[in-house]
Amino acid sequence: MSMVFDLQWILYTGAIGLIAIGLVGIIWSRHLFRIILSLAIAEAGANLMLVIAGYRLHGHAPIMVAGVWPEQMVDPVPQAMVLTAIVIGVGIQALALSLAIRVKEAYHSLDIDEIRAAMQADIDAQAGVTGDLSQEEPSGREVIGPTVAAEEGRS
Amino acid sequence: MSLLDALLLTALGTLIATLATVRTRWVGYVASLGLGLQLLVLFLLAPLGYGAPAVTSGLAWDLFGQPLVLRYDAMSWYFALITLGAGLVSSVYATGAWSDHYRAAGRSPGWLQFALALNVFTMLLLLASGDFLSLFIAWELVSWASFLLMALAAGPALKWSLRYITYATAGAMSMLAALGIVFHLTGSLNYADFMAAVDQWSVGLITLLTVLFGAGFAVKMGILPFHLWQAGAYAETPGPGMAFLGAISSRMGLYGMMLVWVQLIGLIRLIEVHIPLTFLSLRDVLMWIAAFTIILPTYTALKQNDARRLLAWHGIGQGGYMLMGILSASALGSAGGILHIFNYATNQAVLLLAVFAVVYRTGTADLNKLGGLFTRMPLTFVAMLVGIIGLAGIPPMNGFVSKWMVYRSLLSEGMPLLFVASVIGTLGTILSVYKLIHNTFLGQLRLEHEPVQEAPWSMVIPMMVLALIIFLTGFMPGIVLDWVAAVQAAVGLPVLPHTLGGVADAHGGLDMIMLVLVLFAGFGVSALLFYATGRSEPVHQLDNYAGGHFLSADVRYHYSDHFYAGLMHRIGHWYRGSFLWFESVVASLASFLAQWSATFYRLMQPALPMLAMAVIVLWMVS
Amino acid sequence: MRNLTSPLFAAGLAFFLLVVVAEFEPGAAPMVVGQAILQEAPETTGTANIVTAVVLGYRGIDTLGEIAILFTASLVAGLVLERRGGKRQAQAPAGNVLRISTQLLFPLMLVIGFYIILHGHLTPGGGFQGGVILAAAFFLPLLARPGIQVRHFGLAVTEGLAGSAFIVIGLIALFQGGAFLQPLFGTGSPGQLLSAGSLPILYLVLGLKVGAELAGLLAHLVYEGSET
Amino acid sequence: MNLIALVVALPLLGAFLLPVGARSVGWVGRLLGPALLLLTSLVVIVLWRDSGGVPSHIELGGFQPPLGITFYLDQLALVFALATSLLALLLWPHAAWRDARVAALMLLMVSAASGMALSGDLFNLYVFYELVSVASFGLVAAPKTGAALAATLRYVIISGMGTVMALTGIALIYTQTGTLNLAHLTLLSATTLDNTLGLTAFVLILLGIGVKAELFPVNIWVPEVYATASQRVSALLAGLISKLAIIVIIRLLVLLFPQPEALTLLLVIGALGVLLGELAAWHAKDFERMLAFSSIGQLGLVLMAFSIPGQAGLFAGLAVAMHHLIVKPALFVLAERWSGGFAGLAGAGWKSPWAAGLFILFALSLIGVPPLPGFWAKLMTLLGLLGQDNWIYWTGAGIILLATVFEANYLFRFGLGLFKAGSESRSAKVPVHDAGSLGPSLILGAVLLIATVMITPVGNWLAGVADQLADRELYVTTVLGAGRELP
Repeated sequence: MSMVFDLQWILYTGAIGLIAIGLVGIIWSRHLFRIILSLAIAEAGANLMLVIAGYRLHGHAPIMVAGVWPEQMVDPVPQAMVLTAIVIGVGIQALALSLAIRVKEAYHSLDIDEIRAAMQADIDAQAGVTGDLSQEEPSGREVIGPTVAAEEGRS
Repeated sequence: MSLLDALLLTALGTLIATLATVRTRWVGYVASLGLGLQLLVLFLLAPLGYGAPAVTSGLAWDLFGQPLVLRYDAMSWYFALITLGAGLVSSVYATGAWSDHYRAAGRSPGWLQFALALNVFTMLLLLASGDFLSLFIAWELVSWASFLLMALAAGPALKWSLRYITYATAGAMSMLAALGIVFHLTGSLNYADFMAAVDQWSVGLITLLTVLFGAGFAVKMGILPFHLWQAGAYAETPGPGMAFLGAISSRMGLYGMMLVWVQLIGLIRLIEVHIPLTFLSLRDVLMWIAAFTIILPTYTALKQNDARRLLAWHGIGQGGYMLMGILSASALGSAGGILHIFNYATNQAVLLLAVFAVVYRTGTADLNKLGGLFTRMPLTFVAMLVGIIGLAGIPPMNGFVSKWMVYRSLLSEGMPLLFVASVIGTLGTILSVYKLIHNTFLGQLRLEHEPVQEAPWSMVIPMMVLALIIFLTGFMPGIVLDWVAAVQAAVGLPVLPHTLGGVADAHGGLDMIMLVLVLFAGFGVSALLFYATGRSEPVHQLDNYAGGHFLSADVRYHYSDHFYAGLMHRIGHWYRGSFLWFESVVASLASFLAQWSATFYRLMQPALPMLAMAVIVLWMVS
Repeated sequence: MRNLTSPLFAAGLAFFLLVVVAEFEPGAAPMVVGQAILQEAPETTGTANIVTAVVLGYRGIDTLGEIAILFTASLVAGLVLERRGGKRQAQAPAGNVLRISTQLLFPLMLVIGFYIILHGHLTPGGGFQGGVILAAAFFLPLLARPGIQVRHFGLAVTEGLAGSAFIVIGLIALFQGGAFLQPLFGTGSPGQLLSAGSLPILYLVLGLKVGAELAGLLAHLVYEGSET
Repeated sequence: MNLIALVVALPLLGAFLLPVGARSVGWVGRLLGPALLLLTSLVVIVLWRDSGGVPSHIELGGFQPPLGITFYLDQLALVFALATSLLALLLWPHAAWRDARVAALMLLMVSAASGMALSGDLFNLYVFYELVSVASFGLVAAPKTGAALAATLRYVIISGMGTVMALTGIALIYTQTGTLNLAHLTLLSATTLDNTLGLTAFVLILLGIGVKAELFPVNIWVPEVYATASQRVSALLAGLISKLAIIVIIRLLVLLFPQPEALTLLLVIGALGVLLGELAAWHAKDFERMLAFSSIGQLGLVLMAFSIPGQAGLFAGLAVAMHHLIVKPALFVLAERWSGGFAGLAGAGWKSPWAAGLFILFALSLIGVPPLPGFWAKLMTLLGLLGQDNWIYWTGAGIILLATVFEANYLFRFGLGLFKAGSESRSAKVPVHDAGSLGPSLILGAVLLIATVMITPVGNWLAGVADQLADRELYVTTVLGAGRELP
């Protein structure tokens, strides 16, 4: 590992840092809106990483003008990719936000844990089963087969 | 096309014909006819039973470079004979009056016949398997075919068959593991390659393969500790189906053991394997397992109050005798074990058919609700009497021969403790079969059974045929011993010298013809004395008194509840249900893990995937 | 659970970051395909802006997928947010400053948007950037007069037809014996407004589609999403 | 061969036009989608016949491979493109007949799924993957109940994280190689990706795309989404989309990441998926979630099969995957009428014997009962795993065997429960299957039985597909040509 702190190195660290911040935010937050924002930050980090991949120190924009040779330009491919990635990210965020709006209406909460609990209860009720983790009805019973009546099966 | 092809194709044809007629009334005749045809073809193959070289099927084909071989040798023929015999008898029994009864109860006799034919077909296929792959395929087919037969009755049978299939799948997976290991080691699944390689393998490997294959077969046999499914699952199977399953289905496990342990690995290798820290060899351990399989289920049978369950539990114990005999590796003992397969099948079949004849007439198999039927169903009584004499191992029936051979070999091979264990088992057998016949046929007839009549002919004839076979093969065991000797030769066991009357041995053989003649001479003398003195006088069973009171028909004096109360007072507290406890421990543990997994999916945040990723990457980088 | 895993995870991630960064060679990443495209693109596509050549030419199918994603997102947002019946509450209009400056800005933004779209093959910019500006232009009136009715059908027609035009142009190339999405109409002379064959047309439909979709998305979020 | 682009383009065109067209002409919305799917299936079949099984490639936009995007058409890609169209046709959701937007989402998903099967470009794969994701969000949210929306939201968040990871992985690869074309990457991988960084990129892509493939740590969305979405959508996601994601992962693995550690990673993740999935399925008390967990387990099995080194592993993995591709959608279709808890379904089998029979057939094949195809797939997997001289692989085999016991138990607890005599009042409410609701299952069941009978030709064909998949040289020479000078 080289200890040269050149620009490239710092940029990569920054991009990965953004990803890390975003991912930690997704985990740490319980508030839905913060989670979605953290997702946006993480996506920004990933996009940054992509665009750095094509960057050259002192490079020129990849546009043909007089006096700039292709050898001096930066890589155009990551730029095209990052354009795509950004648009995809926007789409997903818009989707998440519109879902969040409706979920808030359905469960009157933006706390992801409360939403999850309410959702599980909904699913269980719809399937007509009692809570999956009920302590009153241990699931171990009758899983192998019948429990044999005391006098007939003992050996 | 060889005769073996003809046999398998006939079986397949029977299956298809049964399926085609499954909703009609003559499905039973179709099935019986088909099974009869199969038996006929098997008789054409009879030279196999006397040691002719193995017959290979032309149906073999390649799957992914692995040839599937089908072939019959003496052992296959012997087992196939019992299978087809039991199948035919059950099918005939299920055809006549019984099927009307069954249909009236809202069930479909057609599906029962189909399930029977399917069982027979898959078993014939299993017996034909000539390599590990076809062995496993046929094994699974047999398992699921008997599952179908068990589940047919619906109701409580569903739960028991679920239990069975869980055990059976566990066993099959164990076999599959062994299969994979064999393939890894030899690069093929042929028996020949296996036998060529087995000599170089280490003791640990031999033990592993013995146990993995054995566990699969042991589940089917109901060998301890895999026996818990069997009694209930069999008892809930519809009548003739249970007779078939009880007579032969479990023995497919024994076939597998003989094939893998005896023929392929060789008992010598098992004897060479010493279990560390003990003075036992692997073979000894297996024999002790067999001994406990004799004792525990037999004494469990003693406590049953349902005739079907009593016989089913009992059947588990009898498997132990066969296994013990075969594992003794001597000519006499192994012949006894192999012979007992035949004898037991006939005994168990006739007993179950008799029990279901009683059920047919009275509607119950509860031993506390029967009694005194001797006067109403004398032929059924005779059939059952023959069966229990055979099962208990008393001359002149065939059960005596095989048990005598096993005992004698245990003694002569120097295994007195095992001998004691099996004698204890036999004691339990005698006690429990006595309970069966006493509570059913002897004693006082219940009022509601006054109008009961003898079972219909369609049911009596199969019983009588079986009873005759039991007596004949007891009188002249040499008939069967010929086949047994061929089996011994086929699997590489020492061959027993035998005569038509029994065992030829310089140090005291067995001549059943002589013995039976002497016995009957004794009977004749006693009868002569009995009738000549003229001291007896027949009386009505209510022309009697007890405790100073005259009896009337509405007073119950038939002693059946708490049978063997005195004995139970002594040994009752030894019944601990340890295996049930063990099973429930395993189930609870699995349940705990399952709950944990479900919770994982229910409660987990997206955090965990991230954490997992970080951990995985760290692990890989470092 | 969360309190336990978060610090653990953060530590794991930090370590991961260090390891990854330590693996990097100092200096720039290799420029393999990019260099080849830089050399070749002006002749094969006739664009001065090489990024445009990549977006519409070399990676045209990516762009098609991308607008499909945007289209899907707006479709799903509409599906999720759509409310049957129920009138929306009228909201108070915005202040004078906003309303008047909106009216001033609207034509300007339209012009800028179309300029950026149409010069996408020459200068920085293109369909996406211009499309976003167009969307903003149509979105401004919504901010100024919140009660205004959005004509979703018009937007749907625009985005549907624009998207189809993109594919149809691609299919024309395919059925003329070329490959799907192959640029048509020659290259022209790079640097001219009318150059680069069909790429400016693609960028135009792209811009319209992106504009319509983003406007529709925003309108959905503003109206259908508002609490009642 | 260029016509294969129609498989992607036509459904996309249809999807763009549907929301507009359906408003003006009502029947367009109802018929356009299935008609397009029929057309694309025909295109694939014709092209497949013409190809004669030899792989080829097309250049989108007419740009030469390492520069432009290519589609790679080997048998695997074609069979999945075909399966996509056919399964979507078979499982065309009821909602799609009524709502043109749902139909459009289906078309979008089909288009992107075919693109995923065909694409030969790393970033293009990612784009199609995202399109599949977004379309599937819409499809699973379509019931619009609170639970469905909440489940979708959680699904979106997990997928979003996956996106970030996959994108980071792609960026890492690009920084090392400077190219995105898979064939070109294959050439460069030996020198540039055979290191820790390459492995990290693989892990990131694995976890990213693994969200759709229901891989162990990132599959927590599965049970809740399948329980709330419409069963046909669940069928498509569990049956088709998950397999496509796995195929993409495997293609990347074969071409780009020759590290043995990657295989071990697959094995471990797969084993955990099998174990947790099957255990949780054993615990489940309603049909949909049982199927969802079972699907997690089965995909773990697929992954374990693919972790076997060499062609044998690819063969086994493809076999397990194709088997599950047929069986799981059929089971989900059965769940349409038999939705909900086990208790409510007691005795349902008496009322719909055909449905019960189909369930038992599929259950037997899932467990791996010979001679059904599931047995051969499982056997190949086990022989492959036990064939490695490595304790991890042996442990994996043990886990599969153990899980099979659980599988047999829970599948037949359900199957036998169908024949439990329910009380009269309850069985009166038991839903009954009719020909319409059984149709897709019957067709898939017939396919399964045909495969059972023709197991040898099917197996040989699959082995050929696996050979093509394993052949890196073939991929490179097909796409880049032999001896061409590359940048």
